Amino acid sequence: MKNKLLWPLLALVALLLLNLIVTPSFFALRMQDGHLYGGLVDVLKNGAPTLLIALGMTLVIATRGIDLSVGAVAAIAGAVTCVHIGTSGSASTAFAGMAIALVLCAVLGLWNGFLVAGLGIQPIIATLVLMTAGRGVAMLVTEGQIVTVNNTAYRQVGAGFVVLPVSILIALLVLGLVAFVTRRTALGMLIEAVGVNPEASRLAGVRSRTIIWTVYVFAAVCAGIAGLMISSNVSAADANNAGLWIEMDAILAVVIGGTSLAGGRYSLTGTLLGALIIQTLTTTVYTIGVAPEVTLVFKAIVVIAVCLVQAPKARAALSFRKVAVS
Amino acid sequence: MTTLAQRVPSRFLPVLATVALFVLAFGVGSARYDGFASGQVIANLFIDNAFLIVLAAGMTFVILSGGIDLSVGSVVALSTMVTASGLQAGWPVPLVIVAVLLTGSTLGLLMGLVIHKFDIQPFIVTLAGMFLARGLCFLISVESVSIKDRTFRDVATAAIELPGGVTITYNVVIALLVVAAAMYVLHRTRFGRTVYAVGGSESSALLMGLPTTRVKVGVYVISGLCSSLAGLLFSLYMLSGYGLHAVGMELDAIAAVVIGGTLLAGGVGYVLGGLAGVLVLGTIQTLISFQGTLSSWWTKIVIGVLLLVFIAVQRTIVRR
Amino acid sequence: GSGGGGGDTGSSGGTITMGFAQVGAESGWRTANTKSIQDEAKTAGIELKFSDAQQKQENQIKAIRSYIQQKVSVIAFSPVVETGWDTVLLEAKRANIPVILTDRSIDSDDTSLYKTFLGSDFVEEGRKAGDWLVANASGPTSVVELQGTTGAAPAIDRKTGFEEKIAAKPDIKVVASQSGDFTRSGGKQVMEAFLKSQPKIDVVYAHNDDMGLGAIEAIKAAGKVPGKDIKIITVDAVKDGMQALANGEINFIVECNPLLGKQLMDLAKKVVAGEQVPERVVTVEGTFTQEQAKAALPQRQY
Amino acid sequence: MTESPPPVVEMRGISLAFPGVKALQDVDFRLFPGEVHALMGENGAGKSTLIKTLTGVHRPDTGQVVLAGDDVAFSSPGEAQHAGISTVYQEVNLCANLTVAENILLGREPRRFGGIDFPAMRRRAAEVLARIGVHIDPASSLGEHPIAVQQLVAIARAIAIDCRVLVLDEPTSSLDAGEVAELFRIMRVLRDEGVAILFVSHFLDQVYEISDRMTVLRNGTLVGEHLTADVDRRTLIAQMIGRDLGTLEAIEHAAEERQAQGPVLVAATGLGRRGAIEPFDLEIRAGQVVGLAGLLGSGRTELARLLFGADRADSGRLLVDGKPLRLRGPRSAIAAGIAFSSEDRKGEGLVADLSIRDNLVLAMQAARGWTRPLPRKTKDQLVDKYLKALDIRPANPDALVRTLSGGNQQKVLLARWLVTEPRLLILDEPTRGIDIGAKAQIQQLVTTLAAEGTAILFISAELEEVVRIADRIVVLRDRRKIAELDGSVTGVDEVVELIAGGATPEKVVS
Ligand SMILES: Nc1ncnc2c1ncn2[C@@H]1O[C@H](COP(=O)(O)OP(=O)(O)OP(=O)(O)O)[C@@H](O)[C@H]1O
Ligand SMILES: Nc1ncnc2c1ncn2[C@@H]1O[C@H](COP(=O)(O)OP(=O)(O)OP(=O)(O)O)[C@@H](O)[C@H]1O
Ligand SMILES: [Mg+2]
Ligand SMILES: [Mg+2]
Repeated sequence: MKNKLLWPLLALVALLLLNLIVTPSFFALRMQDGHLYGGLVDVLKNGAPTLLIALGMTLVIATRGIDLSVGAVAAIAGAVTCVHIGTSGSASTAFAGMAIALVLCAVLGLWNGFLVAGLGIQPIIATLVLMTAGRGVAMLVTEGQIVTVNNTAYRQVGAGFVVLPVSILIALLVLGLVAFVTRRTALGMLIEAVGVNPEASRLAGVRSRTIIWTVYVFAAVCAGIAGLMISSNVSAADANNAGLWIEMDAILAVVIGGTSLAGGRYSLTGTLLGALIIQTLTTTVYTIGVAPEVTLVFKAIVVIAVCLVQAPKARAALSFRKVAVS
Repeated sequence: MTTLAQRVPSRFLPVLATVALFVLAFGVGSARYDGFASGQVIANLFIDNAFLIVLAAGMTFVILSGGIDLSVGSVVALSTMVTASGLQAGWPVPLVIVAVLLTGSTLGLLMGLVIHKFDIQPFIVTLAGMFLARGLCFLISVESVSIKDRTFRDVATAAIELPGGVTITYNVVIALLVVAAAMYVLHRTRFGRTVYAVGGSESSALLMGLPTTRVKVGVYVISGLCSSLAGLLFSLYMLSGYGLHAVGMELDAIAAVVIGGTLLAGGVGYVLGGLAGVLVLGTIQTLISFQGTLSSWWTKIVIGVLLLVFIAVQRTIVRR
Repeated sequence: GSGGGGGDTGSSGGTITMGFAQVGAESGWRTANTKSIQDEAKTAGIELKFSDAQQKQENQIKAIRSYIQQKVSVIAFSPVVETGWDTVLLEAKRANIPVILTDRSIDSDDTSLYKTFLGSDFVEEGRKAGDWLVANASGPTSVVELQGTTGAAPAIDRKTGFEEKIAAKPDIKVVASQSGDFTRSGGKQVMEAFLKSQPKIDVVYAHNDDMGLGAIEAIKAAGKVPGKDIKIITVDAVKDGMQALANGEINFIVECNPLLGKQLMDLAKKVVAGEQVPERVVTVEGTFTQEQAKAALPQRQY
Repeated sequence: MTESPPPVVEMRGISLAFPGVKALQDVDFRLFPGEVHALMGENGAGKSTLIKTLTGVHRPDTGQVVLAGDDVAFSSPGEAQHAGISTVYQEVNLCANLTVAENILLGREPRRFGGIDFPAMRRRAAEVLARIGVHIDPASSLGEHPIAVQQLVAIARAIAIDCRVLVLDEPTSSLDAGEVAELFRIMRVLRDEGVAILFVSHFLDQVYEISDRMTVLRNGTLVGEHLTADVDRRTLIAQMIGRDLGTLEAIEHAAEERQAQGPVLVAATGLGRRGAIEPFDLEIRAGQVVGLAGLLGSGRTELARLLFGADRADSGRLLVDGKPLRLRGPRSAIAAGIAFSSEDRKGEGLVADLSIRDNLVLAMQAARGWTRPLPRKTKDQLVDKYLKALDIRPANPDALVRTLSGGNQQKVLLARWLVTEPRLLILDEPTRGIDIGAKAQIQQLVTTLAAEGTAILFISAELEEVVRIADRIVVLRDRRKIAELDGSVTGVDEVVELIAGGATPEKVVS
């Protein structure tokens, strides 16, 4: 397992080095107004929402599912909170708004879980419903406008700093929490069992439905927190664009991290690396000045390169060595 | 005979359920809106979705084999771009068509080879393919390019009269031919049956001595070919090439296929299901535009709700 | 009410039915545009069939086709892209339904496909932004550009117009240009990266207010003062942008007016009545400096 | 089959290592035309691996494969098949989503006008199936059939082509006597036509009945090659396990002692499910072993699944400890102390991508819920205990179950349920693919468990086993319970007669 993560890690390092070569100051860190400031910090800060969503997605994918609705859920969370805050500047209003939003997200997760585990609808279609309708709901909440707020407490979630960006601290906290919960309880093993062989798990008495329900709720709550970060980062809720296509980034992060879309074994650390790789890639495009019209080609090449170095078969073919048996 | 009667429905149930729902939705539309119950509305459903029908047919192959192809929307865009800029540069129409179809199939072939030879998940490879194809569009031109070629325009605007005053376009004919061809290949040829086998269990198919490599790569070539053909139809439909055409169309295609009862895990499903799925999505849109009073957000919500109603009802019918 | 419909007016007797195919609701600007059209239709007594194309041209075409099917009296729409409208507009022409373009024209040799075009000129907006910079820049000036969605018409045209004007002054250089997808987060992320990779930034030119607002956040986070250390030019003049302009965080905004409703309804009535209308109706649009913004802000509707 | 013809297959110095396991070390193997050659060895000895090396699934690290005088290195099973090697692999490797006919003929379908000729295909499939005495609808989907039927379909696929080498890896593990006889008849016909047949089975009776020669593997090494007539069972077993143990005695004495039985634990009255099994009555007492006998498709598995709640009953009721129990699914059954080890270990039993440890504790952990994980130490103790008790190899708790040999997988599945210490243990073909040593152990285990008060429902295609172990034998035919016999006084013949015979009056002995 550890060995498997070596390659994504190398890919990440290579990308960062590319930045260093083009922009020598990329790794430079300085303290400014009591917090760290620099290119790496930006990668962490901006990567936090993708990371969070990818964490939720990892568990969903481990059960053989997929959740396309996370982007819409993120938009709803931001919209609800900003509309609740309105013109208020008070911290308590902000917290109340966020609490309402997250509870709502949990409900949306329950809904996805109901469609998948209750009605037995294929996850991709089940969550497509919320992906479409959810964005409509977010726009309904904001009436199609970008709702701007001016609330210092709310700003902290996405743009605040406690030396490091608050957003990455939150994301890492959630990562730690999930890692702890899935390893220290039997949840991780049961999720994998359900993902690898649902029928065998059912006959072994595993509560597959509850587990599926749990992961969708978790994914939705993660998406909610990510939505708060996205909206808080610019102090505004943009129902239409917040979290647009982030589900694709999140799935990509999970897959780059070595988790198979066919379900089963998953790696949270892999997902962390995957999310960082994706964010670094985006930042790289901006920093090294790739022209917008070639951005996509550049991304395509990097993604394939990252995958090729990871694939044992490709490495074997490239180095003309027989696959080593250790 | 009774066994036949019992078996056929259970296998075709998802497709039949989708078709039944489509008919039902159409009935509701006719009852509610003036002018809905006309042959032309049905014909328009085909005219407006011909490219999606072709995409869904190609996607069916990939999904049946247990894979997924996210690149199709971008390949459609790339095809429109190649068509438009080729024609603008004065290439003859047949050359343009060949170039487009070759581009699509080659991309499919490359993706298939990478997926198979290096054992990388289809999701990533085709996502990279999606980036690449759209990126290539922008490399050709960031602006949209009009198609002014006479032949193209004539074909695009030609109307084929059907009995009852209903007209369709050549696109529809091509799309239906593609569906027929896809059905033939999937159900009547060794390749097609092997697609099902690989989707059912790849390791078993391998141990059964079936040519899994050919199939696993082949489905992506077919999907690439279908995407570029869909791109040609799209060029005819839009008479323009543009890098932002068909954004997110891969999701529509996947959704149509899955709504039609095909299992994303592979091995189970029919091309006709994909066709029915496209018609369902099209009907939802038609219903909404006939309603004509929905705000942007209610449009999204209603699309979601109608989608839910369709799949939930279909699910209950299939489960019995 | 309208003066009496043409012979081809739809089934609903005397009243005019308009089919309007909107692009989507991708920005606050668009939402304001939609709202204006819906409100004015009500005021003018025109029955409005509205559809949202979710940013997809093919959906717009489908909607137009369904309007033809429903025999509306007039069709209006904002084409996202210039190209690709001939087929469906030909169908409308065959069905004798007049067409009005709003917001943007189409690229067709056959001008008989539509009656008139009502809307702004994106290239002109870029030129206005360029003019202001040329007039206000002194010495070598490094500009960073926040582009709209790659390939989108406003992005291409606002870039073109701007470049056309600043070419006059070799001192002014666009040192970096990147797409921020017309969104605040996009603008902020790109600006953050620019602030680290560019040694000197004097001016930000953003293709819309939202990206400019995002850039302001990034500039503040870098410990600089937006509007002073780094000057900001944007396009649109939505309310949040005007507020920032009034606050001195933005230096100049080129207006792009979404409130086309009233003009559109007037044109529609004329077209349906068979009256002659000009082929091109330009919307009245201005520019705002910080002082003008302070004055105009209280009356802004969107 | 004597000296004259050269071997059709010759494997020389084959070695193959998997991470952590040397599966084959310098193995030589010869297969002659016109012989049935048994490949013998304990679970995990390397039989299946040797076969897969022959057919191009694995590439050997060293050594060469010679087919009819030519060096070959197949890179896929397809190539081997083209070269005339037809194989039935150990686990059923067919596509459940296709029809029976397609599974038999895929890759060589009859064609007409360039397309597949389905009517002709169904006809051909029906013919091939008829050859081995199976009469099912070739157009039915494979997944509808029980594992034994699937095994027969796999055999049908293998004999549907003209081949010069036929490889059968434990083809008989789920079959009952009738099917085995049919298979052997076909094998003899093919052998007489000059086909070389490689046969793997843990049933010594079958091996002695059909094979001409045998090769014995132990721990991945070759330990002997004999004419079947030259070795007796004792020597063979000694060679396979590497020790001379009283294994045979153990088997023969497995079920001598019968204990006094406890109170009625589970009682079903009128329990049934339409299309699966007709309503039946059944009582199982604590400490009692109830055997289920019946032909393929007689409904044994269905009966077991109803008791476990894997399928919902649509009539009748179930009493546990005299109290009615509504089974809403396996969970409620497990909560009531019922365990069910499925015959389909690949599909319904194991979680192939998880480790031995996780598979072992899965049922127990599921019963506790995810919030109460088994402490690491308890887990390790349990795993340790059962790895030893059932002699699971490799004894590495972290090995993925997918990489285990068939027999060892079966042991893991059994262990999973033993861990839960059930009150009623339903064993559907628990000895499928298990070698004789382990089989004796398992039978011993069943007796011991019964002696300790566990009720056991025992299903096996091997009638002798059922008769030997069971206190009572329930006989099923055509999805109906037709008789209940006293196990201690019943012989195999009597049961066979009941199973096969016409209308036998219901007779119940308690
Ligand atoms: N893919 C694999 N990865 C790792 N180890 C493997 C793999 N396949 C087989 N092995 C190991 O190779 C050894 C031989 O296994 P094999 O399946 O050949 O045994 P077998 O003789 O067929 O046993 P059985 O009678 O139980 O089927 C076992 O120890 C098994 O764990
Ligand atoms: N003679 C037969 N040969 C092959 N399959 C049969 C035969 N008769 C019935 N079947 C199939 O057997 C299935 C019922 O199997 P069931 O699981 O009840 O059998 P079983 O008694 O448990 O046998 P096994 O223990 O081998 O699984 C049905 O799907 C039916 O199609
Ligand atoms: Mg084996
Ligand atoms: Mg059975």
